[in-house]
Amino acid sequence: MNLWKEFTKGLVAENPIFRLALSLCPALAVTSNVYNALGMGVTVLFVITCNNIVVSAFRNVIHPKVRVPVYIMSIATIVTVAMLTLEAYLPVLFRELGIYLPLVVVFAIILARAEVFAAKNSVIPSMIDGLGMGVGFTIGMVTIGAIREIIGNGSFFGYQILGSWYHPPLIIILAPGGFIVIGFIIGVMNLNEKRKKDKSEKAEMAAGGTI
Amino acid sequence: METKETTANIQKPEKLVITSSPHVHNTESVTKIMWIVNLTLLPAAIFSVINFGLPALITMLLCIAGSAACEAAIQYWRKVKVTVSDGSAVLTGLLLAMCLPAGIAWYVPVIASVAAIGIAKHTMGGLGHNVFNPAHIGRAFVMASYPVAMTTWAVSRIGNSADFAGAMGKVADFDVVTGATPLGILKQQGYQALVDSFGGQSAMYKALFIGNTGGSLGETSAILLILGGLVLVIKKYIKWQVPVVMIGTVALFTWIFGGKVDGKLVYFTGDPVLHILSGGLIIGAFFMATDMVTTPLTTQGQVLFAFGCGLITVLIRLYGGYPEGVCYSILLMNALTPLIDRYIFPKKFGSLPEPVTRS
Amino acid sequence: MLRRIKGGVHPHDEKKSTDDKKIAVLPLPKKLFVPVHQHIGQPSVPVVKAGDEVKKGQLIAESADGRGTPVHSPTSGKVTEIGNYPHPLYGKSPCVVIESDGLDQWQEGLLTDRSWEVLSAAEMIDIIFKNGIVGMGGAAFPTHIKLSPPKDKKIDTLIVNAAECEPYLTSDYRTMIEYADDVIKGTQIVMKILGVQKGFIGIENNKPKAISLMKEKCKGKKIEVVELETKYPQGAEKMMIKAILDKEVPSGKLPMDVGCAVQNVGSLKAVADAVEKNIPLIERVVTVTGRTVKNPVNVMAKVGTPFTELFDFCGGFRGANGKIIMGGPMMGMAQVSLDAVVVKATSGIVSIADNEVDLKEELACIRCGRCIDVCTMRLLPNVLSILSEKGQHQTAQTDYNLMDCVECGCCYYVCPSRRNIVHYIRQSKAKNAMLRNAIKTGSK
Amino acid sequence: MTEYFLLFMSAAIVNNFVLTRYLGLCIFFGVSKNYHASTSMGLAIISIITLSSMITWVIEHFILLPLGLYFLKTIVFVVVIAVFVQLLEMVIKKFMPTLYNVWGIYLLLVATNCVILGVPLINSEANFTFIKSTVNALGSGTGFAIALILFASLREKLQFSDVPKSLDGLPIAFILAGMLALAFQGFSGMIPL
Repeated sequence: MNLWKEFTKGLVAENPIFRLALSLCPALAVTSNVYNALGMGVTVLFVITCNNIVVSAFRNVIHPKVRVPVYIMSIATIVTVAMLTLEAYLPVLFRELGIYLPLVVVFAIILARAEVFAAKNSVIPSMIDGLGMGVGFTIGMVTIGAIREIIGNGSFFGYQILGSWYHPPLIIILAPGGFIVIGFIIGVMNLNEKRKKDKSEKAEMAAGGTI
Repeated sequence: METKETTANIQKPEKLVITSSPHVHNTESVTKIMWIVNLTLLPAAIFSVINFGLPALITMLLCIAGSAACEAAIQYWRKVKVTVSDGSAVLTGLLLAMCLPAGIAWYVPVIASVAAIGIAKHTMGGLGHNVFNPAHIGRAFVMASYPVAMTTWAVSRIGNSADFAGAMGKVADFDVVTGATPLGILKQQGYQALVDSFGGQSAMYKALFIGNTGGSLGETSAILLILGGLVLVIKKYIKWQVPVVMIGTVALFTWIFGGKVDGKLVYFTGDPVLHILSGGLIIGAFFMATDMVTTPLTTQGQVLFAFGCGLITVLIRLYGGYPEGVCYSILLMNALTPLIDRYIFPKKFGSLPEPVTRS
Repeated sequence: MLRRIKGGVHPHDEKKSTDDKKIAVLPLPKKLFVPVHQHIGQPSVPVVKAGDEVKKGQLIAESADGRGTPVHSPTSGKVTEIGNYPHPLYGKSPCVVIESDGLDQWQEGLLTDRSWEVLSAAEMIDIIFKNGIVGMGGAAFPTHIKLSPPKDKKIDTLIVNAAECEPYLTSDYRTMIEYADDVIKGTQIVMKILGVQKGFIGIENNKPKAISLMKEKCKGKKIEVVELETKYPQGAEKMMIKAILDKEVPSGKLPMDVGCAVQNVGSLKAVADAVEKNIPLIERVVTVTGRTVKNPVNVMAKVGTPFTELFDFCGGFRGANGKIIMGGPMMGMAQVSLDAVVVKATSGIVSIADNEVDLKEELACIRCGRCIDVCTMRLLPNVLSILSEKGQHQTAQTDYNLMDCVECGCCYYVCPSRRNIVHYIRQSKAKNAMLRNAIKTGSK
Repeated sequence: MTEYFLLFMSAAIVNNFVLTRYLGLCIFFGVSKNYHASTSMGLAIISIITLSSMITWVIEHFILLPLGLYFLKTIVFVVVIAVFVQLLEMVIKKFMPTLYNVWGIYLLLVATNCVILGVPLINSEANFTFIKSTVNALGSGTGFAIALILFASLREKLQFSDVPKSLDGLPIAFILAGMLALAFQGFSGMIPL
């Protein structure tokens, strides 16, 4: 099994936010600045990887009928650990993420990876899969966070990068702006994909023409 | 009877157009409708320039140019026919300008027009496909983005100068004196303060009716907007029920719930005239709630729509965080439009009386 | 009191150029191309062959299944061939080509002089069938079928459709003015056949002369003349019933389901001729008009006369033609060539000038709702057109009453986006019919 | 009474779950393609959210707090809700098969969802009384249902639109939600809580 492939599929091709449209709530709620987005991304990365390892390790022990409750228990435990850690070491971030932190438990992406991948694969690929998905999630979060923070606040990681000439439209960091920004990001991704497809189709047509 | 020796010798037409019936059409077209609506808005627009001076004109031009340019750019990029000349983008720009304060910083109208045309209209596929009123999306977009700039109102020149001619002389004056809108004063300081600021109730009504008060470009002159709206009603471009119901609803509910004595609600003591004449109600009722694309299809549906607009307007004006709610009320009812259309439609012919015979 | 329907449109009626013109008689054409397919349903079968001599009024084609109508020779002469020639409705269709001998000689046994009052209903229906009478308002539905309703349908009212709501056309109007007695007689005959006690003649108020004439002629005859507001499509059967009796024919049902029969003025004149004089339906009044026609006329034209002859009679054209339409401009059929011929359903031929033809680009629906306001069937035409555009023909039928559309064309007439909604609806209907056939044949 | 009414309206409209708090978006975007599905889903959400917030309140105040197990809140809530929904599903399947046919799949979809877990957590954070928790849950559920049904009807209308290819599907749904949220901004500040 190609581990590198398992890792990279989560980055773009099966990106949890833009492609699978899972875990949309945090993608909107905590991406009004890059810092929070990164914090949430890393938390999810941690949870998803740990959970994949746990599920995969016990996959032969768990009775299929009770698997979902067991997965939830496992996720909830890991999330609680992560929460207590954050509360102790990064209290500001903990407060900023607020209710969305315990809600990591019910992020569809985590349960989905456990069900789709970890329950059927051995520990190492499951871990890699979790890492890939987690990194993909984090990349997505940071992308959205960066775009929203730069446009909506003129800053990046809290540093004012655009001068005073720039009058940021506040709405981008509010709820409506969040929806619209994500919509356009996915739109641009679709456009890119279509271009690539058109190109390859054209190439194929050209190749077909010469034969 | 005589037999003709030869068959007909007329010149046969070289080409005939073949289409399926019908073969005749009246003279209406989308382009005509849009430009006529633009024209009916023109008196109020000109008045706002007289009232607020050159900054109003600049805001208006920025909005119109921004909308038209944005539409042209998107259509050029999408490789579809550029339809700026049909007047719908210009109308959006003009309506948008009517919702903005005069002399607002240049980037606000530009961003608003891009939001109106780029986000509200063309993401859905252009004219006829949009779900929300583009001009109002543009306004709500900048309202949330630049709350301070959007609530810094220019003060009427006519109201401050002794006479109309004096105001005309000041049109070219660039300085914008800022003040509050009647509804803003009402929200923050109460009814009595508002009446005092005009120096009496009848003076207030007169000022509101003619339009020499503060506010956004299209919020001021009730009379010119009503005249424009009447033209549309007479030309049957809009249905009279819509503005009547919307304004009536606002009047009714503000009369019932709008009155406060010593900070306590007393029923049936509100001032409906104030609420009708101030803010964007008139322009909203005649020009926005009647927008064909984003309102229900049937007359009954449109009446329901207008009632909802009136109700939400009153809710926001009396209890909401914003002094003015017409814009949001129309957007919210736009969102309800598909639901209204789903449940209110004409009953097909022959379904009213029970069939006389059953086979 | 003026009666009217809700909805509908009021196009400029354009009747001025012909409404005062007496019905002229067309010179006998040299060749007549008589289509054997002249009614809704299966084409009739020719009973003559090339080389046969025929007399005026002689049977030349017979109904194949008894449900169609026979066709008669419009003049005397020789059958030269039976071949495919342009038909105004069905493209190319089999025609009996008759070369006129110029004598215009009647077949023996016709031109009788009998009184309708002595004949029984069954006899009269048989006469009407044998003389090939169809609805002459445009639908060409065989009259004898319309006059023999199933036993369980009780018909109590006859409505004479004299609305002529289509713009340009004046053939019914002239028929009423010049053959008033025949029309009334036809009405009485049909009333007797159906056994009804009450007759109405619905005339739009842009024909005041016809109204006063008919009122005078109808005195003491159990026939009431009803004045209608001028409005299209009031001449549609269901609308006529709605306007006069305020009854709505349920969807998918026929006028007989609300106890009504509706007959066109021209058909009634033909009925009177057939019953009293035993004259088959071989000629009819045709309005030839339009802005490019030099001298617009009402003309008594024989079935099978090529349009070229008619336009020749009018002195030809002035200016460039855009469309030639058989029937009125709202529901008529645009013609491919001028070689098409007059059929029993040809109420008029209208030319539309080149600069009148509206070929503006179709835009997206802007949901203005005008089509809904004018739709007399109370449908949502714009939604139907969008569904058709998006290929959701089935949804249109199940959820939006596609099949109730009568294709009157009011929706297109008022559409500011110039969407040819009727065309979209026809496409949907055709697609659904194809699908039904596919299912039927598939299940067999 | 007014207090409860305001709380309800606040949860349902002013601080709408989806449009201002970004909760339940997966369902919001997932189910809203079909109008009828969205109405069923809306009803399912309202009932489950209310019942589960009642149960969790009881557990929190009678078990977790007295035993000092507050830090286990998340785990306990999740498990309790999951078990409860599972039970509810079984009961409905057994006794109301017709209802199950309409609702069944939605019940399971709802079981692990941020809306259902979010409301008890918000209640617990705000330290609401039992009645207030229930009202808040009812309001939140209603708000979610309103947004969902509105959104579904809007998306069905969009099927007739000529949306650019690259924006078709999820992107336009997001943009539409953004505009809907923009419209809901009009209610902001209406009920100061």
